[in-house]
Amino acid sequence: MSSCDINECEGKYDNIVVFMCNECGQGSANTAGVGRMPYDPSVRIVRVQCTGQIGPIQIMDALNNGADAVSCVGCCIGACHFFNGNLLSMRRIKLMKKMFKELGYSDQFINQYTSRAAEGETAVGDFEDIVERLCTAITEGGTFENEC
Amino acid sequence: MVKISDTEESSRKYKTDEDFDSQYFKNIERKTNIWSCIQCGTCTASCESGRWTALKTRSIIRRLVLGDLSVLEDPDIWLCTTCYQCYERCPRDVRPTDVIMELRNYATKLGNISPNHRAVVGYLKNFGHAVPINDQIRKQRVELGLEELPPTLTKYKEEGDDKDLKKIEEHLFDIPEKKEDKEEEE
Amino acid sequence: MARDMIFAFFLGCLMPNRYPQIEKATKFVMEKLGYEILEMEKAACCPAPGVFRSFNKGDWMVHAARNLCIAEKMDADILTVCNGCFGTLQEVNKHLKEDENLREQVNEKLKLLGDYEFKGTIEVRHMTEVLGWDIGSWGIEDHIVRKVDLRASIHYGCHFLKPTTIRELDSSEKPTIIEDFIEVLGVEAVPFNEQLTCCGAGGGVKAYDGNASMKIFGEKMKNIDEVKPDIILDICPFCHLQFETGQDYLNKNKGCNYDYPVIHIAQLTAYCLGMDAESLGLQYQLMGKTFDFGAKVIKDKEAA
Amino acid sequence: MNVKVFQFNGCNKCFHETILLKQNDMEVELISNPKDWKGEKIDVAVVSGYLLPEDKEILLNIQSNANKLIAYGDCTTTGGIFGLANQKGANITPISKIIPESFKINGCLAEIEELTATIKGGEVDKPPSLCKVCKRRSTCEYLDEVHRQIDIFENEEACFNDLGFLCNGYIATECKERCVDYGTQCRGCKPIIDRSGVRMLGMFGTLMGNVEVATEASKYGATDKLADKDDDMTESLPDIVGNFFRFSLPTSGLPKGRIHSKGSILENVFKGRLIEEFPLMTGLLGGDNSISMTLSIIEAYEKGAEIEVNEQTKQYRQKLRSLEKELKNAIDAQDAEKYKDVTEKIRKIAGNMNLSNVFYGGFKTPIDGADNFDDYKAEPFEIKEGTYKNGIVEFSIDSKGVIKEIKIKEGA
Amino acid sequence: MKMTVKDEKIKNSELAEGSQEKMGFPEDEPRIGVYVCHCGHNIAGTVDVAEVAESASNLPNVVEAKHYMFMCSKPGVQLLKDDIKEKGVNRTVVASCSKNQHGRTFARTIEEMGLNKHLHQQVNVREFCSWVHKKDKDKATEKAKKLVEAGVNRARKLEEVETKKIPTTKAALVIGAGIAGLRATYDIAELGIPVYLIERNSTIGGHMTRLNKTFPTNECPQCSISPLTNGVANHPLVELYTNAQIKSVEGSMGNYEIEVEIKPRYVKDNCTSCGECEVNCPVEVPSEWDKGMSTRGAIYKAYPQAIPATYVRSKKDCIECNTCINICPVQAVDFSQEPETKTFKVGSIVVAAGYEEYDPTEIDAYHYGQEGYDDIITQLQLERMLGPTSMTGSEVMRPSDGKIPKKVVMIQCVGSRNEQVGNKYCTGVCCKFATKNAGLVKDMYPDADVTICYIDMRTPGLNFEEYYKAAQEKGVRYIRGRPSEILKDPISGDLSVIVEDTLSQTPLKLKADLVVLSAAMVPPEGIGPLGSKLKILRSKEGFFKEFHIKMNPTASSKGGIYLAGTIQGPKDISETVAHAGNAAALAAQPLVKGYIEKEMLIPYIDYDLCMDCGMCITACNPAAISMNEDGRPDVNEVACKSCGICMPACPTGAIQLLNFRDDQLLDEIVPIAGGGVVCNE
Repeated sequence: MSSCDINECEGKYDNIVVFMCNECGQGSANTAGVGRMPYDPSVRIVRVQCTGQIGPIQIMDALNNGADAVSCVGCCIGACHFFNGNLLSMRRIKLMKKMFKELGYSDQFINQYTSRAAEGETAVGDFEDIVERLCTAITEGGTFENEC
Repeated sequence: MVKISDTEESSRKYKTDEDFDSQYFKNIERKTNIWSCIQCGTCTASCESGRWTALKTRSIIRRLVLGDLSVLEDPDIWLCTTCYQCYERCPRDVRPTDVIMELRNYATKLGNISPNHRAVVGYLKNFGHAVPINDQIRKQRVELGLEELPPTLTKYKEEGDDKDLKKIEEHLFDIPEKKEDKEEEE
Repeated sequence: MARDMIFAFFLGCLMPNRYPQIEKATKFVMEKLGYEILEMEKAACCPAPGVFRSFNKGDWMVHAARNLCIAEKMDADILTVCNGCFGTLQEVNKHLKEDENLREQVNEKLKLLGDYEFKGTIEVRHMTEVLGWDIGSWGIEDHIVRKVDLRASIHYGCHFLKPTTIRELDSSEKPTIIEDFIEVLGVEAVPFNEQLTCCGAGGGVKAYDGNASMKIFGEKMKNIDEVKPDIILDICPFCHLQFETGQDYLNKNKGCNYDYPVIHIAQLTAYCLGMDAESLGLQYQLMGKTFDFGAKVIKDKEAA
Repeated sequence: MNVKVFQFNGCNKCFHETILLKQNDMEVELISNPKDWKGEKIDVAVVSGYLLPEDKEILLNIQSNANKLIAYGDCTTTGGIFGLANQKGANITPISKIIPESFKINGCLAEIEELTATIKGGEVDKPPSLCKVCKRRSTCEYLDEVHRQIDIFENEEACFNDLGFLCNGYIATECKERCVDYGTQCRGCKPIIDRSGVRMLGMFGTLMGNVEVATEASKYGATDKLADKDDDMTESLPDIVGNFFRFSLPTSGLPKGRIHSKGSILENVFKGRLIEEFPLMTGLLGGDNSISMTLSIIEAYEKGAEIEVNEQTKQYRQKLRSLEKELKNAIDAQDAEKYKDVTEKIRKIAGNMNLSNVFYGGFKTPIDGADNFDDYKAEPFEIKEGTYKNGIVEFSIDSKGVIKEIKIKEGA
Repeated sequence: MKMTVKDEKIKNSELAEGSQEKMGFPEDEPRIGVYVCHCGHNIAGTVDVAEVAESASNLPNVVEAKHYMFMCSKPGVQLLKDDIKEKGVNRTVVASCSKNQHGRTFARTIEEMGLNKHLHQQVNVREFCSWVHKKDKDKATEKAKKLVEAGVNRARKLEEVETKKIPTTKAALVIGAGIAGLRATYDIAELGIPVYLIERNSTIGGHMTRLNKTFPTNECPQCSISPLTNGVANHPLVELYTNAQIKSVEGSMGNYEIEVEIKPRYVKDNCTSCGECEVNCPVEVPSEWDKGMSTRGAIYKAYPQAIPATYVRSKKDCIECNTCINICPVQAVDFSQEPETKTFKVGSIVVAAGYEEYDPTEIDAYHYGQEGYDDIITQLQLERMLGPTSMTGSEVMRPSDGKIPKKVVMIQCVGSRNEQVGNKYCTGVCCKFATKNAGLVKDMYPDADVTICYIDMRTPGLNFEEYYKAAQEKGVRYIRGRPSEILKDPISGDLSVIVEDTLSQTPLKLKADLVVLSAAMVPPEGIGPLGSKLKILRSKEGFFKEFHIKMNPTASSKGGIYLAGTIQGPKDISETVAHAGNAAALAAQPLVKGYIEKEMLIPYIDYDLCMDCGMCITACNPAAISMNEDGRPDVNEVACKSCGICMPACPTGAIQLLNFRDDQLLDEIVPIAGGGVVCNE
């Protein structure tokens, strides 16, 4: 992960949509809140039942409506509360990453993460990483603009 | 980076992190996984050589994991007969044989290699064979009704065509001299 | 897939340069069995897995690939009678076939050695494998000229079977390929303690520390001596060397007096397929000079 | 009732298909370049071929003169196969971007019956979805590996998707071409839903649900960043854009591609596609020359990759070539009967006008009335990296079989 | 490991009370009330609540937009109530803390006011906004606005979701009558619930009855288990079926229907177990129960104390000489018995199929089971020698020559922690029972050398370290090292174990009269078919997978099916018993209560779009979707766990989860994503 100075792409993004599953995802974000762990205000959380519920449709919707980056945050691998939702979601996102590369976009606009309800820092870690990746993407190939 | 041999260092009672370079062997033998070794000793127990010599496969792996660079100068690593018995039985699939041979590569890079082995390399470069032919065998071959010289590079050299040999000598198995100051390596 | 019934015969170092009798025997056997044997011009050392791989794995592969390429040009599978050569060539061949990047790197360096490019069109076979699996005890029957009643201690050596994940030939703990084969020749396999351990020569140990090598070998001989076989049967010139010089060394320095003839499977088979005893070249070997095969013959088609 | 058919850009297969309208009692005129058409009142205007922003005013002109405007064929309605050029930054526009309201007839090639019905203004009954009429049955087990057309399977019962081949039949209606009947997966030229490609992506992603679990500790402790770890299964599904969005890239809601490349629209369409999809695509957009174009590509590759072709196949291909000439004549003569008759003949051999049955090394399915299938059967083949050329095309593919460079001779 | 369901019939939907009317979109025009909570300074300190409320008031359908100090307080809640009563608010959006914290509070409130509780939308502007963006007040406020707008958009399209009560069948089925199965059976039955207990073998008690002693107290397992076995066998509410196997399972949580095939014993119940038949039976085969350490007849009883005491005839061994028929004093033997099939209706199923000892034959270096290596046995076989009912009269004897061994070597981690045989996991029990048996042997033969070769000694928990210490004091020799091989001297025939004592770095060659392999616990034979009949998932190790590794270790992937004991993973007896107890409690809950409450938050299928491809069925882990008679997918609303994984799986988007429909999510996303045109048709 080529790290980049956050400030240099400051202002180039303001909406990051994060789908967080009802179990560990929401849990960790809440824990992070309770622990007052600051992260980038551009991160907006959407509650879903399970990351396995998020498909390309939702992700494209978000991007088409102006999101700068989209991520799914689910339970740790092997601890999905619905068995393999996070894995299914991961496969779809792998495919979409591939598709984006084929279209000449950075594959860092969409990502899949996991977190632990009890550990806020995992969620914050994810958010920081999302921003970091987004910045790399922006510095490399510009923001995600939907020119269609 | 650590001084490999330093009497004053090694005479200390306990070792500290400075004595180890945990990153040094990070990429040793991609296929193996020394990091998952559980030190069960199956390798040493399987080791024919180890029963007669100081070679202790398990402890070598251990030292690699720790990043103890003294292992690079340890003569024991040259006592493995590569019989693969440990490789066969390791419950964690560490493949010690491959690791040791890779480790020897590391050592060779530093020039830690015995004169005998240098000689063997010399033979390869001169005759294309680790064991060159001699007059007695030439005689024997003729008696057995074989060609006096096998049609390998030996023959071609004899006939004055040593292009291939030259190329091999030039491009392969360049064994560095033993460096006194390891600092410059890596 | 390369042509059938044709082999590029990879000599290696020890066989042609120390034990030509094995070379002769091999050619004899393979031709008897209807194979065509081609010489590999300009072949060189395999190079030995224990030593050269230990020095520089990359160059080891390149040099081995060079040999493989020679055979590829001849469009024939490689035949070897040496565990070391088998080990190197088979392993490198397998790795290069599977790993594209590796192949590219190696090919890159191969160019420096002349007009070579590894394509991965051939296989590497050990003579024992061919005898044991392709011909098999069932297939050898009709070719047998004489059977010999011998008690043989079999030494498999290491690199023929191991690592099993790469060789995929036979179990490394209880192999039977040789036992099954020689049974038909009338030879009885006598198991001995720690039969499958190393002879102590490999991995550059013989060159590096003769003493250690001899210690390991001494144990081996002790175990063999317990069961008092007629011969020691091996399948590798390097083990052959170890058993020959080793016994000699123990007799001279450790006050033993072993005199077990050391026979390579090629020699044994050759004799049973009708090769005359002289050509087996026992007279050139250090051990069992006086050993008389003839005495052991139980069935001789030619005589009959 | 007077009908005028306007051909804009791209292949003119749909355009020529409209010759068949002459069979009905309506005066039909085919106008091959609308630019020179000076407006006059017409009852029905049929538009075919793909559109570019610069076509806007002509189109508006047509609309203003026509009582009824019908977009005929995928190229016009969704950008069609040419729309793939948008991946390379082209700007192919679906008609809805210019004229929101218009009759749309999907399909590649689109069905003349539908068109006739729409012109007549009668009630067009919606065809059933393909899977309902497909003879293959789906069980939908998770896949162990993804397959590509190159490894042809004998299996005639199981659904392509279950076998590991991507088939867009789920989101398509039945059509005249029925590629699935000729051992070719449906690419969904007649979608029943919007953004069908994106949906299929979700579906196939689920089908590939067996994910190797490999967690990785990171500086955030428990967080695993697995998504961008490459794994073989994902890699084994190359060219997602080309296979999921074959006919609908401009309307799929995907962003326009950023791989800007010079080169003609046609070349941009082909770049990045897979070698095994190549014949089908040329079959689709080759226009009058589709047959010769397809065959020349196939033969170029066969020659280079040493795929041997037996006599029977050669004969059939020869036959096809001659049929193509006949077709050309029929078109020049604007002879509906002849046209119909020739196309029937072509369908008999090539399966359909997309030539689904034609493949490297032979044909995919038996040609009825033809002798032993084994004489001209297409076999699975390995991809051979390299550059291939003959008179008409020159293209180079990489080890995965993705077309990297391609040149197509003008006029072809 | 993934199973799909093809043929599950939907039973519960008909059973369910309550009607569909209150499902789906309410007709009335949405009148949304927005309430922003200050939460003291927690929110108001960072977010300009007034501004947020202000911006919300301008959104369509919003009739009320207020901000208040503490929404969760009584007056706060009262605000809601009043507006619902007076202003006719019929959707509420509260922007305060997390759903888990007070979402329910407000949901309950509007429920009191006669609205469906799913019409409340909770927006979290505290944990997700104010608390984490203290630094940047403006941005925080902006974000809060967007979150609220999203909430409002969502509220506009919210659907009512009915909570149904599904009556349950008051009976339970327990599969497997080992210690786990017995424990579960007894616990459930004691709650007054009828239990059907199904056992594959002819006797109950499982592995525990085979054991000689149990650690750490060395007490007699027979003594500790027999109260339970008898208790179960004689319990009025328990129906016990031995020689029985599951044939098919249908239905879902609360109401299952199971077909069981019961194989005949060929001996009637009037058997007095006098044993005459076995004594006179000409057949002699190794006893499975005794792990081949003794033999039995074709008609036999596994062991003297076996329950049921009735003898059993093994058809495959019997030569039909009819001796037993003639000799039986009470004419109990009856070859004419036929297998019968029974059907049970139950509410919950407990799976306690137990484990199997790993078969070490595949580890060549140890030569187990090979010719001439008779003196290499497994721990269970040793137990069968030491056991009170053993053939050897509780003596340890070498199988080869019956001599008492002077040197016993035990090898740990045989089949555990070994990637070569594909078992990565540590069984976790072997260290303990090896220690136990080593100690016992040492007690019996003080002058015998007993050695345990281990990789790591794992004796965690109360009393076990002491137990380990005790063994050491008895003189058991512990060597840290995994033996590489077992050698057999071809001349003397002696066995020797090659191992490195890693702690002193010395390779050892230990002579051994008897070698005992501590073999791993592996999933029992037939677990695969059982799993696919029950439609529950398996872990990659092959055991049945628990619902959640930490929070729900006894529930399976499917509602109403619970796992007890080693079928979920290796355990020792005490763990097993505890595990089984928990499974029993969970299984009993809905049965005691008499019904299941289930929110019908389930996916709906648009059959016009549906292609019947069955992808949703594959994706559905709890196997809640299945093909109905006319080959179309059907959702079993009781089994459904509302995860929504089926949604993206559908190629046509025909299946949509209530309140998470694509368009609902879209509306929610739009403001969050910053708005902008959707650029698809």
